[in-house]
Formats: sequence, C-alpha cells, structure tokens
Amino acid sequence: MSTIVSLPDQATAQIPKRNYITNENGLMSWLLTGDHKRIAMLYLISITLFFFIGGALAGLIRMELLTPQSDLMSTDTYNKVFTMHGVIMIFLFLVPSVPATLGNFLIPIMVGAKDLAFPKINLLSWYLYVAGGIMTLAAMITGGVDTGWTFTTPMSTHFSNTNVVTTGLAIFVAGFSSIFTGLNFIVTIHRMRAPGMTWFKLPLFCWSHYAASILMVLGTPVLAITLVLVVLERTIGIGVFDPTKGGDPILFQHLFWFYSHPAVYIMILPGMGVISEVISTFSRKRVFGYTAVAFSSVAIAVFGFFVWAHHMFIMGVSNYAVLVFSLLTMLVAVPSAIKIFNWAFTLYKGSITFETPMLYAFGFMGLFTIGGLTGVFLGSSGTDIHLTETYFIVAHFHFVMVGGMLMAFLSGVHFWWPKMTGRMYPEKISQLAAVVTFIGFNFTFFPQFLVGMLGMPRRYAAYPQEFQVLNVFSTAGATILGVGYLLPIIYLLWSLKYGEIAGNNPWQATGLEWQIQSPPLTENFTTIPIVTQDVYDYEWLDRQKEHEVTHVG
Amino acid sequence: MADLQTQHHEHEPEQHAEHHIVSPMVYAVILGALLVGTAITIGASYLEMGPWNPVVALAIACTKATLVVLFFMHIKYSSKLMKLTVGAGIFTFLILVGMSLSDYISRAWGQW
Amino acid sequence: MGLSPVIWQFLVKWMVNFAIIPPEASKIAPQVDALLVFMTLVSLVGLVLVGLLVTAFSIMYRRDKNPVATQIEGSTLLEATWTIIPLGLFLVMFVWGSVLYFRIYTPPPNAMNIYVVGKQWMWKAEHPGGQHEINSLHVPTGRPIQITLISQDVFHSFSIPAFRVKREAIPGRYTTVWFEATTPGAYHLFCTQYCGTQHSGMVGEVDVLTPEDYKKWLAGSTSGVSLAQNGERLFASLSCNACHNGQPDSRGPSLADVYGSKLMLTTGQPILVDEAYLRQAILNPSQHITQGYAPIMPTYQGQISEEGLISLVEYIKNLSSNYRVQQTLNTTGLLPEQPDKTSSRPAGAQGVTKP
Amino acid sequence: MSDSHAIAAEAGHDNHADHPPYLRHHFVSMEQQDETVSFGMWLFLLTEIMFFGGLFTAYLIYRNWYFPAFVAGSHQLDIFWGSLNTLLLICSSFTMAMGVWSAETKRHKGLVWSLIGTLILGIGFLGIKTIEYTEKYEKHHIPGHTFDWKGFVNPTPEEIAKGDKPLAPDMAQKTEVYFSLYFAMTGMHALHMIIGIALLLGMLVKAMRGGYMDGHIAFVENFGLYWHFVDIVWIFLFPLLYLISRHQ
Repeated sequence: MSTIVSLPDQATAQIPKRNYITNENGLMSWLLTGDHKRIAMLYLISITLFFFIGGALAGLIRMELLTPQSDLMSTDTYNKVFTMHGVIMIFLFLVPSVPATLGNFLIPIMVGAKDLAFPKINLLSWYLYVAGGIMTLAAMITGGVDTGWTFTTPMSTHFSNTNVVTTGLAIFVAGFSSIFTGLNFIVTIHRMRAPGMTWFKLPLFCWSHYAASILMVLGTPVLAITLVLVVLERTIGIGVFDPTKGGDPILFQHLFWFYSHPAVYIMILPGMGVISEVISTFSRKRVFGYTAVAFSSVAIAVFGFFVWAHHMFIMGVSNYAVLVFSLLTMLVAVPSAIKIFNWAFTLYKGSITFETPMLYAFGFMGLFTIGGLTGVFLGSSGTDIHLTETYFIVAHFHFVMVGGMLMAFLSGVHFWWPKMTGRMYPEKISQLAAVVTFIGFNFTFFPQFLVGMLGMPRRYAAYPQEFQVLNVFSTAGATILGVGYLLPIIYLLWSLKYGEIAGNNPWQATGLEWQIQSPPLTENFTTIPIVTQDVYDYEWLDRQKEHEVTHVG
Repeated sequence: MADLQTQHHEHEPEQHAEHHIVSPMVYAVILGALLVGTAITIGASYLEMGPWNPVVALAIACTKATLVVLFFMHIKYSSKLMKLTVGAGIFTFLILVGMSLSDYISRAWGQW
Repeated sequence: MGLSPVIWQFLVKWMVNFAIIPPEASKIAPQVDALLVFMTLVSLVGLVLVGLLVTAFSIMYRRDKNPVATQIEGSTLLEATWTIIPLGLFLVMFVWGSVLYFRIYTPPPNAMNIYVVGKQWMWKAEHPGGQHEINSLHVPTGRPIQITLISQDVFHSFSIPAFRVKREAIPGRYTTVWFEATTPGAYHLFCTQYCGTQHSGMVGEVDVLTPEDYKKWLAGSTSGVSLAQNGERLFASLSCNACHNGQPDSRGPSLADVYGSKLMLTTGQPILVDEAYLRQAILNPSQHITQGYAPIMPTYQGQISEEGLISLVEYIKNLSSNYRVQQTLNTTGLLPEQPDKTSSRPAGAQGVTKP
Repeated sequence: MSDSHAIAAEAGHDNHADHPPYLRHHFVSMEQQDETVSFGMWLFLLTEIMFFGGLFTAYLIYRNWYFPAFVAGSHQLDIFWGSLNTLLLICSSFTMAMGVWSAETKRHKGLVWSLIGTLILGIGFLGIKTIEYTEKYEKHHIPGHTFDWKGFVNPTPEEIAKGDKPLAPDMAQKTEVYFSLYFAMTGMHALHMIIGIALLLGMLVKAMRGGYMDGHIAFVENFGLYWHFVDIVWIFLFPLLYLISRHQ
C-alpha cells in the first residue's frame, strides 16, 4: 500500500535547533509560559492524566457490571465511581480535549498569527483547569460525590451527603477555563488572521473551533450560575430549586441542560474539525462542499442552543414545549448528516492513503453515524419515552463522545504529532492500535444499545439476571478498548526519543502549520505570512514543490 | 518578503472604525437622561397600570441600558463586529429566557 | 473447541433467550415498536449507505489506483439532496413520535386511576379500593390504567419497559402516564432516574392479571378501607367539613361534583379541576381560591403525607353529594375535641403527619 | 519546503526594535492590539450577560408564580436606599466615563479625580447595600433555617398603614423564594462591585503615579466597560426587585 509520507533523509535529517521546546529550559519556563504551543503541551499532559483516571473508573464500572449482583463494591461506592467517571470525562477530558490541546497549538498557526490573542489568559485557563482538576480529585479522595454528573436537584441539594459543594465549585472553576479558551479562539480567529487569510480560506478546523467557542462562551456561564445556586442551596439553604420551599426542580434541569446540551457540541465540533483536516489530507483533495461544512458547524452552534429540553421529555415539561423542542432537535440533526456525506464525498476521486489518522477518521465516521442516528431515536418524543434513562442513551452518547470525539482526538494527535514533537510515531503499531480501538469500542458499546432497548436502566449497580450476557460482552470489549488506549501512550512516549525525524510536512498537507518547521519556532513564523493560496489547495502545494525542485536541482 | 506596512487587514476595512472620543457634554446629557429615567421608573411604580406596570418598568430599564451601552460603552461609535457581538449576547439571553418561559407558560394551558 | 464451559454456557443462554426488544405487553407497545423498527431500518440504510460510499471510494480511489486526485469544489445538487432527504425522514420521525407521545401521556377519560408514590427507595402503589402495595403493582388486562405519580423526596422515574412507558415522579407535583396491559404475566418495574444509594434496588414487579384473577386479587388484598373512605376520615379529622359542607352559609365552596368541572378562580383564570389542582388547592390554597370566596383556608403543607393527600383527592373526586359531609359534621360537632381520635379507631385514617 | 512563497522563513528577526513599548510581540500594530483587547472584553461581558441570565430566568418564572409574595417581599425593601443606590451607581458610571475621556485626552488630574469619584460612589453603594443586608438580617429575611415568613401573615400596623395586605400562610412561605433570588441577584452584583473596586484601586494607584498618560489606556477603557456593565445589571435589578407594585 502506498503512502504519502515524505520524510527527510533520516541519515542527515535533524530537528531544528531553535524551536519552541528548546527555546527556554527549566520547569518555570513551562509553568510561566505564554506560548500557546507550550500551554497546549501542558494541557495535553494533564488531560491525558485525567483521561486515564476517568478510564480506570470506567474499568471499575465495567467490572462491577460483570455480574448482576452488586458484589465488587457497595452500591454507594458504585454510585460515586460512575459520578466521578462522568465528571472527570466530561469536564476534565472531553470539553477541553481537542480545543485546549490541538486547538491551542494549531489555531494561531492556521490563521497565521504568532500567538493567541491573550497568551496570559490562555495560561490562566490552564491553571484554572488544573485547579478544577485538583478540586475534583480532592472531592473524590475525601469521600467522593454520588449525585451523577447531572447534579439533579433536590438530590444534590438536600438528599446527598457527599462532597457536592467541592465538586460543584471544581466544575465552576474548570468552566471558566473553558470560557477563557473559547474567548481566546473567537478573538484570535476574528482579529489575528494573517493578510490574505479570509474567512473562506480558513481551514475547517478553525471554523468548527469557532463554532464550539461560541457555545463555550455563551453556554458555560449558565452552568456556572446554576452550580452557584446549587451550592448556595446546599450551604445557606436558599430556595430556588427546593420544592418544599416553592422552588421548581425542573428549573434546575432547564438551566443545567441549557449548558449541558450545547456542551455536547462543544465536545464534538472540534473533533469534526480534526476529521475535515485529516480526510482532506489523506485523500489529497479539497473538502467536498467546503462552505456547506463550514456553515453546518455554525448552524450546529446556533441550533444547539434551541434544543436543550429534549433531555426533559419525560420530566413533566409542557406537552407544547415537547413538540417544539423535538422538532428543533430533528433540525439540528441535519447539519451533522450534511457533514458526514461531505466527508464521504471528499474521498470521491481522491488519491487515498490509509495512515493511522485516516484510520481513526474512518472509525469516527462509522461510529459517529451510528451515534448520530441513534440520537434521532431519542429526539423523537414517542420513542424517547422507552429509551431514555436506559443503557440505550448510555450507548448513544458514548458512540458520539468516545466513538466520535475520542477517535477524532486520537486521529488529531497522530496527525499533528510530527508537528508538535518533530518526530513520527511508529506507523504499523499505531495502525494496529486504531483497529484494536475500533473493534474494542464496538464490542463495548454496541451491546449496550441492545440491553438498553431491553430496558436496562442506567446507573444501576445491580441488574436483573437476563441482562447479564450483554453486559459480559460489554465488559469483555472494554478490556480490548483499554488495550487500544494504552498502546498509543506507550508508543507515542517511545517516539519522543526514537521516532523518525518528521521534517516540516510529512503528510504533504496544505495548512499553514505544515509550511513551517517542526517543531515550530516560539513565534511560529519569522515573518507574518501573506496568504495567496486557497484553502486545501493541493495544486498550489505541488507547484511549490516543483518550484523548489527546479530551484534546488 | 512580508513587510509590516502592508499587513493591515485591508480585506475587512469595516472593522476599523476610527477611535472616537466622545465629548463630556454627551456623557452629561446621558447622565441626565439616566437620572430622569430613574425618576420616571420610580414614579411609574406608584401608578396603577395593571399588567402594564412591569412592561413600563422594563421598557424604561431597557432604554437606560441601551443608552449606557451606546454612549458610555461607545457601541454607537464601534465597528459592526462589536455591534454584532452585543446583539449575539442579547439574542442568546433571550433564547434562554424565552424558551424556558415557553415551557412554564404553556404548562398552564393544561393538557392540550 | 477451545471455549471454556463458562463462556459456552453464556453463549447458549444468550442464543436461547435472545431478544432485541422486551415483550410487548401493552396496547401502545406494538405502536412504539413499529416506529422503532422504522427508525432502525432508516438508520441501517443510512449507515450502509455511508459505509458503502466510504468503502467503495477507498477501494476505487486508493493511491495505487488513482495517484492524482481530481479537485472538486462541491455540488449544490448533492448538498441539497443530503439536506432535504434526511430532513424529510427526520420530520416523519418527529410527527410519528409526537403522535405516540400524545397517546402515551394522554389518558382516556375512562381510565382506572392508581396512585404511585416514589420514595427513596421504593414504589408505593395505592389502589382506589384501598389496596396498598410496595414495589409491586397488580393490574388487569384490557382496561386502561392511569398512573398518577408523585415523589416524596427526589426525582424518580417510573418505567415499565414491557409497556414502553416511563414517567418521571417529581417531588411536589403529580404527573401521569397510562397504559392498557394486554398479556398476563410479570414484568419489570424500574426506577430509571438516579435517586441515590439504593437506586438499583428500587425495582419492582408489575403483575398483569386477567380480569377475573384481578378481581380475586382485589378481594384478597384489601385493607378494608378504600382510599375514598380513608379520605373521608381525613376530611373530618382535618376539619375540612367545617367550611366545605355545601351549606348556604359555608365559608368554603361545596366540593360535591367539583372534580372534572371548570372553576373560575379569583385571579380570573378558569381552571379544570383535576387531581393536580385538588392537591395544589390543599397545599397552596391562596393561589387556588374559587371566585366568590375569601382566602381564609390555611395551608396543609407539612401536615399531610403524600398518601394522605391521595386519599383526600380520591375522596373529593368521588364526592357527589354533601349529605354525608353534613352528617359527619353533625356528629363531630357533638363530640368533644379529640385530636387523636382517628388513631384510636381500628382502621384509622392514614396519612396525617404527626407533629 | 518551508521556504515557500507564502512564508518567508529567513532566520532574521522582524523589526522588534520599532515596536511601541506596549505592543505585545504577537500583534502587528497598536491598533490591532487595542481592538483585539476590547473585543475580548466584550466577549467576556457576553459571558456575564449569560451568567446573570440564569438568575433573571429564575426570577421571571417565580415572579409569575408567586406574584403576591414578590409584592410583599419587594415592599420590605427600602425604596429610599434603593433609589439612592441607583443614583450612586449611575453617577459612578458617569465619572467612569469621564475617567476614560480624561485618559483619552491625557488629562492627568481629570483621570485621578474621576477614578476617586468612581471609587467613592462604588464604596458608597456597597455601604448602603450593607445597611440593607443588616436590616434584612435583623428582620430574619435571610433565606435558610432562620427565615421567618410569619411576619407576612400578620403585618405590623405600620405596614398595614402603608398598604401591605396580610398574605395567606402558603403564599407567605413563598417570600423565601423572593428573598433567595434577592440575595442571589444582589449578592452576585455586589460581588462584581467588590471585584471592580479592587481593580479600580489598582488603577487609581497607577494613575496617581502618572500612568495612562502615554495613550496606552486599554485597561482604563476595558475597566470602564466592566463598570458600565455592572451598572446595567443594577438598572434592571432595581425595578425588578424594589419596584414591584409599589402602588398597592
């Protein structure tokens, strides 16, 4: 199978002496850095850490569910474990995953700027993230929290006697980290574009981050104030959500989902950006229907604010509201469908190769299609009644979040690894990891659709006997999946030292980030580029190469 | 190759509104208007207007807020992007309030 | 084969009991399943389409075969196709789903009402005849059953997968769901909204009986006092009858035949009297004053348990004349004040919260 | 490959030496930097709108549900203090605007005095808020287990003379919802004021030492935006909390 990889001659190649990693030395030069690339690396390390903590908790959950009884741990412990799994994975992994690492690293370079608009705020956002993470871990160690990541009132305000306050404040703090990241991206994309870099020359990665940032900036504060009210209700005893004082617990649901539904798009949109880049690069072709894909991101962001109550169809919201929200939910599904078909047609008449990022991207397309289509089952109010709050919904959002977002994250990490570190990851074993992840994933989560259809409720430590077989399948799959996730961390660490030197543009990609050295200079560009070429302009790239050959040769 | 002189964003000239210095007279007039608005809103709350009381109070508050945004916060003299940003904020705020209230209002309509 | 016996056993068991959907034991279940099948088919077609496109293109245009890509801008026609077709399908699903939603949450007027109270961590069912059940529910086939739900503490969710129905039990508010069971048997009853430590223990069984068996069950498990009877006692012991007695000079409106009628409130708002209204009027009377009456009714918040409220509501629902109200009024009027006289009776009114 | 036409990658430095002192390295011009910063500030204010948006949503819903309780609760607030506070805040917005103008026109004294004025007015606002909160504390109107709604069932003769009607007990209990929102909304607002005053102090010190006279006044301008935003929140809080049906 042929590839597009074009590495420099390994015998003579070397990593540029001056780059953002070697620029300064010492721990403090990292901890006080304003360089978006270094902050991205800090994020990458801390996010990976939290991913493995969350993953270990997921392992515990699957082990407990191996048998119908609650035998590995008490129901109380189980409740704390799945709550922590949710909190860590959502607020400390999925929300910041692609934006804070890849987005942080790449957006300034892609728009042709030397840094994000507010480097100090960028660093502050990492510290807030770490503070939120430490508070979450502190809450976990000092007794945990057992409300589920949704903090349903009055459970969280009056009936739980665990660390709700600490966890709530942790999410509050981590939320501001996300707000600042989003704010930085919006300002950077608006204000820091290089000359000639018009909106429709922006890579789709930037478009989808722009859309996600809008959601971060406008949605997260609502979660923040909601959590403040929960904390006040728990500590002082104000009565905004308390039914015994005349408050309405459904109001909490409204405010919570006003953020937490758009949060799903905050998580998935950046992933979609990665997929656009990867599919275009490995099929050597402009993304089919660039404008449609770009606008579908924005459409998802805008419609994303109108659909939150579909999480509440059975919760006694008015029937009229159900109608409206169900209809809008169906509308928001369309832009995702548009994207999928556009990606598929990007392959048409391309020149396709199958490096690891592309394999992950294919995985993304399959799993996200399933995740998206099963979302329609839940958006249609009649079938939602049967399926909601069962393992069907668990499977659905894991297909979107893990099958979609995590695949996209891994795809992006592999794709830009040469740029970030200057070295290639080992191709064969990483292709194996991608396949193992895909198989393990389906093995883990597909049975959950079936068991959910049969009616097994979510968040159950013990379950009726007849659901066991499917749960055993799921747990077995989770072990495979675990291997799939452990492999990359091992070989990526290995490649830091032993990987082949990548050169500037190993994938022959068109983005601005590939036209500079790897790893980049601290200031990215020695002079600000003037963009004359189109986006995904492979013909331009080929002309550049010819030009070079004629000049050098 | 890239020289700094040519690097201004020629492609979006509308975003480069001149930095406008608002004269203190304008500020003083706005201050006066805000104080008058406050007086009216207090006075209006003592009048019996039935369902119009909150409407009047909110209308006055919105007018005052608009004055502050336009003049004290210089939005009147800012670029389209800034105006759009403020608009986006108000729009999302209205979605939050409006769509939440739509549930509460229609709950009172009964079953169907 | 190298399969271990344990795994073998699993596989056999799974093959034998393989099912994709739970049994269809209610009238609505086949209708929900029809939509589920439709959606599954559409999804499969969509998935296969995407899969085929990706696979075919990957094979046809792999680098070995097609070394140079042809740059294509896009196609408005194709763009429109895959916007409009999914949109159309989604809209069909929306309409179909909404119709089902209305059916599931709109009880027919002749439905038999059973009250279910959720609390950490059990379901308490109250039948109109006074039968109490915990974590089980007996219902007859062939008769629409309306479940009126409420929670005493946190959110719970009342779910019977075999009937394809589910409804949140909310603290402080009645919600309803209905079903008509078709096949006798025992089915799962789950709490699907996470509600604390023993959430996974908050499961019960729905026993669907033939009408004859159901009659037998009713007779065999009656507590001797129907909900309405219990409500009547509460009505007297809480002195509701002092005002709501239908006499010309009474301070409260007559409650005979009030259920199902349309009232005009002092706020000028017309309201249909249903269970939720009755409950609210007992707990938050000042917002629910009938036109022509003074807002003098005290609140009973914190004084009656949810079960007590259910009894009162059921009593008021079935009240068709004030004759007995006035009778009790006369007898209680003769008796000296006896705060705990109800509990001294063998079958005392249940539901008054003791201070 | 890096030496493409688009990206000149000569190792030489660009003209760092010519930069104005406040221009950060990643901006091309002062103009770009100022616009960027003010755009960032506006985006931050959007998050603030949504932050208060959650509270306003809750307020609107409960006001519709428990209108009599909201009226009774509102009548417990002192309209004099409320109006005075509105006055203070509007004036402080004006002095802040004058401060920005002074900085723009490089008037050192004007800037210092405007900031001092803003500071005094802001502290005055918080002082009055303290008086009001203390009164609420004494009346047991702070939500929580000390909250006392019985006073709304049996108003004092003076309150009746002012036109307050006794509430039914069930409605009187709902005044706790009103006061919960009152404290949440004014508390969040006061928190923003406190943060603002802290920033203002820092700015004042710098201004007194002769800062902001070199044309680099982004901080003054953006602080001004923040301060005006806090003022706008109060412009809404005042009628919504203090002025419900005063005619009754």
